[in-house]
Amino acid sequence: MSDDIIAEIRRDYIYNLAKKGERVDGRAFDEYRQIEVETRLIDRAEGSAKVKIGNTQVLVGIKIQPGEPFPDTPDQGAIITNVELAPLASPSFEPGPPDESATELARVVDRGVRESGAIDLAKLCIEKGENIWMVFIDVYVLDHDGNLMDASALGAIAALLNAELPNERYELGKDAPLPIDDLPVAVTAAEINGEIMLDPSLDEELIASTQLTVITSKDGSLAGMQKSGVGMLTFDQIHHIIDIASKKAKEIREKYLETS
Amino acid sequence: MSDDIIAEIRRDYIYNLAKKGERVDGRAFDEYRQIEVETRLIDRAEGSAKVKIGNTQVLVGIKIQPGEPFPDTPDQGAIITNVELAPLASPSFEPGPPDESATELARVVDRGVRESGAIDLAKLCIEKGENIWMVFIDVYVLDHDGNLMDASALGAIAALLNAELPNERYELGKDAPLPIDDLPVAVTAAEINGEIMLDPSLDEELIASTQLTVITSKDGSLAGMQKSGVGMLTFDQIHHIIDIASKKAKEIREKYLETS
Amino acid sequence: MSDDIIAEIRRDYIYNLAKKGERVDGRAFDEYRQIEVETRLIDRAEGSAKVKIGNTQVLVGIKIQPGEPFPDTPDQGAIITNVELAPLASPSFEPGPPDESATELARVVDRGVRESGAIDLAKLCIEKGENIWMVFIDVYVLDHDGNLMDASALGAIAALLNAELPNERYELGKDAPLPIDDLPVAVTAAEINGEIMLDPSLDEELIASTQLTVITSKDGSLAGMQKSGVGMLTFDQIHHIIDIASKKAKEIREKYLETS
Amino acid sequence: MSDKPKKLIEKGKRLDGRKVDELRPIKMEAGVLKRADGSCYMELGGNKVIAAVYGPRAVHPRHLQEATQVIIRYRYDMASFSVEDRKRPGPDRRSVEISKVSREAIEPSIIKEYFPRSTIDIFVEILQADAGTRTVGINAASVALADAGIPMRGLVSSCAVGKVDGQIVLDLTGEEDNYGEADMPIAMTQDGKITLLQMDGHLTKEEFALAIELAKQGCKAIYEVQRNALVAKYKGGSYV
Amino acid sequence: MSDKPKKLIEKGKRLDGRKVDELRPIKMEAGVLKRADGSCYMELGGNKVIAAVYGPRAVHPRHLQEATQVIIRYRYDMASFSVEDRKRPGPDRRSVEISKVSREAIEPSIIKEYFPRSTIDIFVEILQADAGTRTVGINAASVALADAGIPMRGLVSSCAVGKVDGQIVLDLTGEEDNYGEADMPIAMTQDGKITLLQMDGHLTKEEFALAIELAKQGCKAIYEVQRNALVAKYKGGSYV
Amino acid sequence: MSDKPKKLIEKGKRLDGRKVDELRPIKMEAGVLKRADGSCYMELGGNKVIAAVYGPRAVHPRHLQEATQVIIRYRYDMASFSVEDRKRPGPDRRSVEISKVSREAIEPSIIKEYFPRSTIDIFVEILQADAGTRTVGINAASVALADAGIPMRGLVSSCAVGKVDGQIVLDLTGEEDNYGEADMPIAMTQDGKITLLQMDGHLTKEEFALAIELAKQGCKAIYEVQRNALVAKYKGGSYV
Repeated sequence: MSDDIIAEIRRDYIYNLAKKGERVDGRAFDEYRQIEVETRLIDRAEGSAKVKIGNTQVLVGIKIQPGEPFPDTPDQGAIITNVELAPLASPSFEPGPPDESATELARVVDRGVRESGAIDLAKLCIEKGENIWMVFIDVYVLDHDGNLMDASALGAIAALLNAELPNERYELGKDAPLPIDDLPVAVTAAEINGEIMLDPSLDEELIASTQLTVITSKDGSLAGMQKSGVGMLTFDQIHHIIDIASKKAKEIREKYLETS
Repeated sequence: MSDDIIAEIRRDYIYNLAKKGERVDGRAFDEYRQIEVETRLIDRAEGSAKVKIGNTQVLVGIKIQPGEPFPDTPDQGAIITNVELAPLASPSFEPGPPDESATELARVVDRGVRESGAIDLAKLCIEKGENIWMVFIDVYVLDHDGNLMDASALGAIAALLNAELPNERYELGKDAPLPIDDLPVAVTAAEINGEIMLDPSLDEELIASTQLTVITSKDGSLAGMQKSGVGMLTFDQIHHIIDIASKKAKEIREKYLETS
Repeated sequence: MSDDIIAEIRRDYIYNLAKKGERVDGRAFDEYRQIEVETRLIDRAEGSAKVKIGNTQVLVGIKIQPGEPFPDTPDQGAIITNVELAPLASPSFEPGPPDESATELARVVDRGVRESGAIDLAKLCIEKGENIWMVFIDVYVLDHDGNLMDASALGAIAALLNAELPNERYELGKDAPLPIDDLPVAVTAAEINGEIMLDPSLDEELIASTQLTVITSKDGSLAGMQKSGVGMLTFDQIHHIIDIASKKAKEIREKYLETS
Repeated sequence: MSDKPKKLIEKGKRLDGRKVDELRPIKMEAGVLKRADGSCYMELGGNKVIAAVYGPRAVHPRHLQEATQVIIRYRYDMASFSVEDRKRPGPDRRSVEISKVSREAIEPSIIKEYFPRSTIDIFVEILQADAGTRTVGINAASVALADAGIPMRGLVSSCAVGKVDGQIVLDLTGEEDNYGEADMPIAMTQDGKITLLQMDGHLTKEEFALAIELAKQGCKAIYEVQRNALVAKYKGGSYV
Repeated sequence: MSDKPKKLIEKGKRLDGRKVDELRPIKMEAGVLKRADGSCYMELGGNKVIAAVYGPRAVHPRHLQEATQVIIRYRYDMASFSVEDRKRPGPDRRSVEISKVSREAIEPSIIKEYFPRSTIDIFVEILQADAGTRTVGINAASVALADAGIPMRGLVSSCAVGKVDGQIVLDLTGEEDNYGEADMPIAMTQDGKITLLQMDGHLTKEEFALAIELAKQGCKAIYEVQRNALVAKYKGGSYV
Repeated sequence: MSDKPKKLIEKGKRLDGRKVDELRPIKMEAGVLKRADGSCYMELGGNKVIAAVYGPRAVHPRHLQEATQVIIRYRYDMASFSVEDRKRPGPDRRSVEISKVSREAIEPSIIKEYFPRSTIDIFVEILQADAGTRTVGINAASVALADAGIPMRGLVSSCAVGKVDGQIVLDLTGEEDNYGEADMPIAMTQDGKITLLQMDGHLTKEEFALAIELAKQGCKAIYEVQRNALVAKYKGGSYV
């Protein structure tokens, strides 16, 4: 009961701030919290990255091993993306199979890498119809303070960027970097009381009516979108989100991915 | 609580009718509701049939694909029958793994096809010990108004009758009909207040003390039986059920299976 | 509520007895209940044994079949140990996947056989990298009156002792006994009110603060240990348990394993 | 699976020497487990089966209770080593169906109104299987219920009949089941009402009539064994 | 999967003869199931989909209830035989995600405050799949809700747009989806607010603007069909 | 797995240069997570482990509550990329057992009577594994409990001892564990009571006595690190 009252007070407070063009933590509507990207933390993994966005923290590990191709793509490697909402990250995460939010998160990150063409899957074929590289992208959410989507997507591409094909281990020549063709970046906006804010914190997510994630390619084109959450968006809101999201994606890409 | 009272009133009503030789919907004890059979509805399936018995509605799809034989029958095809009590069919069906009723239903339909010898399994061997045809019979219950057993069994055999072995897809020659040797028909009787009624509606099923399903072959012999539900039957009742069930099976077979 | 009161009374009673150096069933602290071992009860199994310790009763069956080796041990057979706390054995056992107690039990029995080197796994290789013997040790607990650990471990080794490699069935020559190198015996002690008692009955287990299982080899060396249960042990208690456990293990080995 | 023998019945004798209307050797003992409220061990030929009963006991959570009668639960389970090829532990579709029809075979004999809001749990473990396990399980379960002191209208007795080499026979072996023409497990109450009836294979109506008469005889013989096991419980006895 | 055809659009015509802004043939009927509180069958090209609604009904256990509004549940499921290679029955990751976004697409149209402590269950079964199943499911579900008499702010209409051979097209077929450059399912309310928006592939901002305008047209056409199906319900009609 | 090296200990030095009674390099930091009530990150050689504590918090459903004391839950989990061959996410038999013995190692240090009807959840995630993960998890969990302000009787410290090349050594590496003769993880309270004791392999009684003395030294050294991490929390610090 008292939880509900606190939730209502928080909602009113954030709503009123939004009307004045302000956010709880003082950010501008199109401003991200501080981003930190660290790579190569896990020696056992073929690639890894830890991403912090404010207090949100995810660790992404890439494992690469040979396997059989899917029947309908005999000459292409495979990407398998998995998100673990580890129970240490939030009081509301429970041990057990992924719920619908974790599943959505994994599938959006997966499509962001796969459908955007970030990895040249044809180069991950070892022997057509017989043997391919399977690239496992495993996202472990360690601390959840909102916007897991952008943190996970950024962690995935950052980890892939430092991943190596373990050719030596399987007597296939020298280790080599993964063939990365694009650097898709996801930017998420929340709609709160008619206002659009980037990088929602957990407090903001809880009261947002809906969110829209926009994934942008190096060439500025849209490489994926996902509306998430009950709630509606007008056409104008969508065009506005796409506008600011593609600008922000460019900044993030230049600062955190193209320097490494 | 009020549910219980309504259930009790309904029970008394049907009991009293039964004493007078009558049923709720005016049918005779050995009369079926209207049966409709439509076939070839699902192009993606190798065979299909929709069966309605009154308001009860099931859709059966047959998928056929090559697979490995079971170790103890290296020269025989395999039949795998599955029943989905889709939650759209009844307020009491829940999403999830099959419960004991769905399992029993699937296994009786399966044995009705397999043990009756309806399909010549030896002709479904592609290469002994290596490769056989696996015939998947998938029953989706869409609307449940009683007597799922007869509807499912009739749908299964009707769908098998129009199924084609997809030889071309696997470069094994021309497509060919499934080798059907028999046309087993299931007829279910319910025991209510000492009376025996064929094709119980859901209302009747809920108050029946027990049911007996009798599967009959083209030659009039018994090809399967299953008593289902707590409750007892006398020897006389069983003999009576077998008598009327085999007559009714002949009618159904002639009308819905031997014309197609 | 009244369950709690009974539990408390029982606890007080056993505690007070312990102070006087006595146990509920009159045994000495280092005395086992009566042990019975029967073998070769299950013709379908390659080996079997039923062990009773007092009212505790477990049935162990050994199944042996060919299979692929694990990648990291291409020239060694495999041991797979499983414990079923069958719901008929106790009002507190539920049908379903093994809980943490059953899992711990299985893993301790497994390590007791595997890590002690009781079976020469190299002799269970049929063809290096291709084909090995897989030895399934399945423990079914039939009646649970405490000390399942010792009963299960004794049943496992007794069943292995009479197990035969089914060479004939797979056309690999004549059947032959399993290559047994050691006869590890598990002895479990419970700590109750500062006192150490061997072979705790269920009543004693329920109030014990913790238990220690010590597995001893034929040559008297320690071949495994597992502390189980919340609670602490002093160094002196541990040394004392090891002392009496290794003596008792020798007695049990001579009486129940080296005669068969 | 070995090849089918030429003849399963020769000069009125079956491969194990039995006549067509003869049961395999039976061993039965009540009260073999300490923790269970009732229990029974039974052998029938190569079948070795143990049944345990717990209850009546309270149902949790409460919304699963029934206000006017006890809930009966029945779990038939095969031990992994009970069959030739190791069976993965736990329920499969076959055991789910058998648990259902076995419960329905047993339930009519229990006076359910005595224990509203409670449950009686029946657990049957097949330690070794040799055709007819469900019927052995029902026989043992019925005795275990009596051993637990559950109020009953009488015992339920069960056996299988079938058709082998064209003849109607009692109590099929595994070989007869595999190569025979029909298999029909039946259970009935003391006063001859059918509580289990399943049939696979092919029977004419006349054969069915013969088969069901043979089943009556079989169940009658089984009933005597059940009764004796309950009587013997008060004198001691040994099992396995 | 067969090889990619050389051209998916030739002289403004697509492989199935449609223009770039044309929907596939549609069939829709409300009230096709007896047990469900509301139901709807819909065909769109090769898609065959049935939706059923149950509720509002009470939530058990009680701690799952919401005090001030109804809980909406949505289950999208593909029949095993709905696709080329048999699909294992039951939910997979794809259907879990589609169920979530479909529920979120439908939920804004329902007046949820009317039924606190209750649930409305929407079940969508894909009987045959041919690209765009989630949009067909949403259309059918919206009509089924109306058929069930659930108080709504209006219908939700849904269709997919995409990019094929460099052109923005309405309502992609399976082939166009596989070999096209982008696929974008959309749903909107009667008054033009977006409730579903997903996109895979590549679109420039200008293409996106074109696509969303085309989607508006598509949804408008779908809306007419939905309305007609509800009107027709009171005159009879046939399905499949 | 690579082949066994000829010697694991040469002239008193182990392959990584350590003496037989020396721990691997340690790094430890408390309070590394924002959402958790308490947390701790620990490195020991190649092990990288993070522990989080939530609670005390209410137990649902209510029938799982204990009237007089808090319920402790402990989940040990290995990240899929923490080991050489990718591990399927989620619990397996190994992690179920380790969770149980780890909980039992930690539980005696918690004053459980303070929070009846509540639960304390301890989550340990192995980010990178290099032998001894359960002991690292216990050390980190104990610090995370203190960081969460849970009332405790003291810290629990844990390390492994074992036998390698015939010698008793402290804190085995993966290689020493694989090719050694015995592995024995131990945990103890500040006042020297044993709360975790497992052993695999072979030890004489004399070797065991030596091993347990070495474990005492190891736990003492670990305890100092744990203490320092808690002190450092109030001065800031960096991790990874």
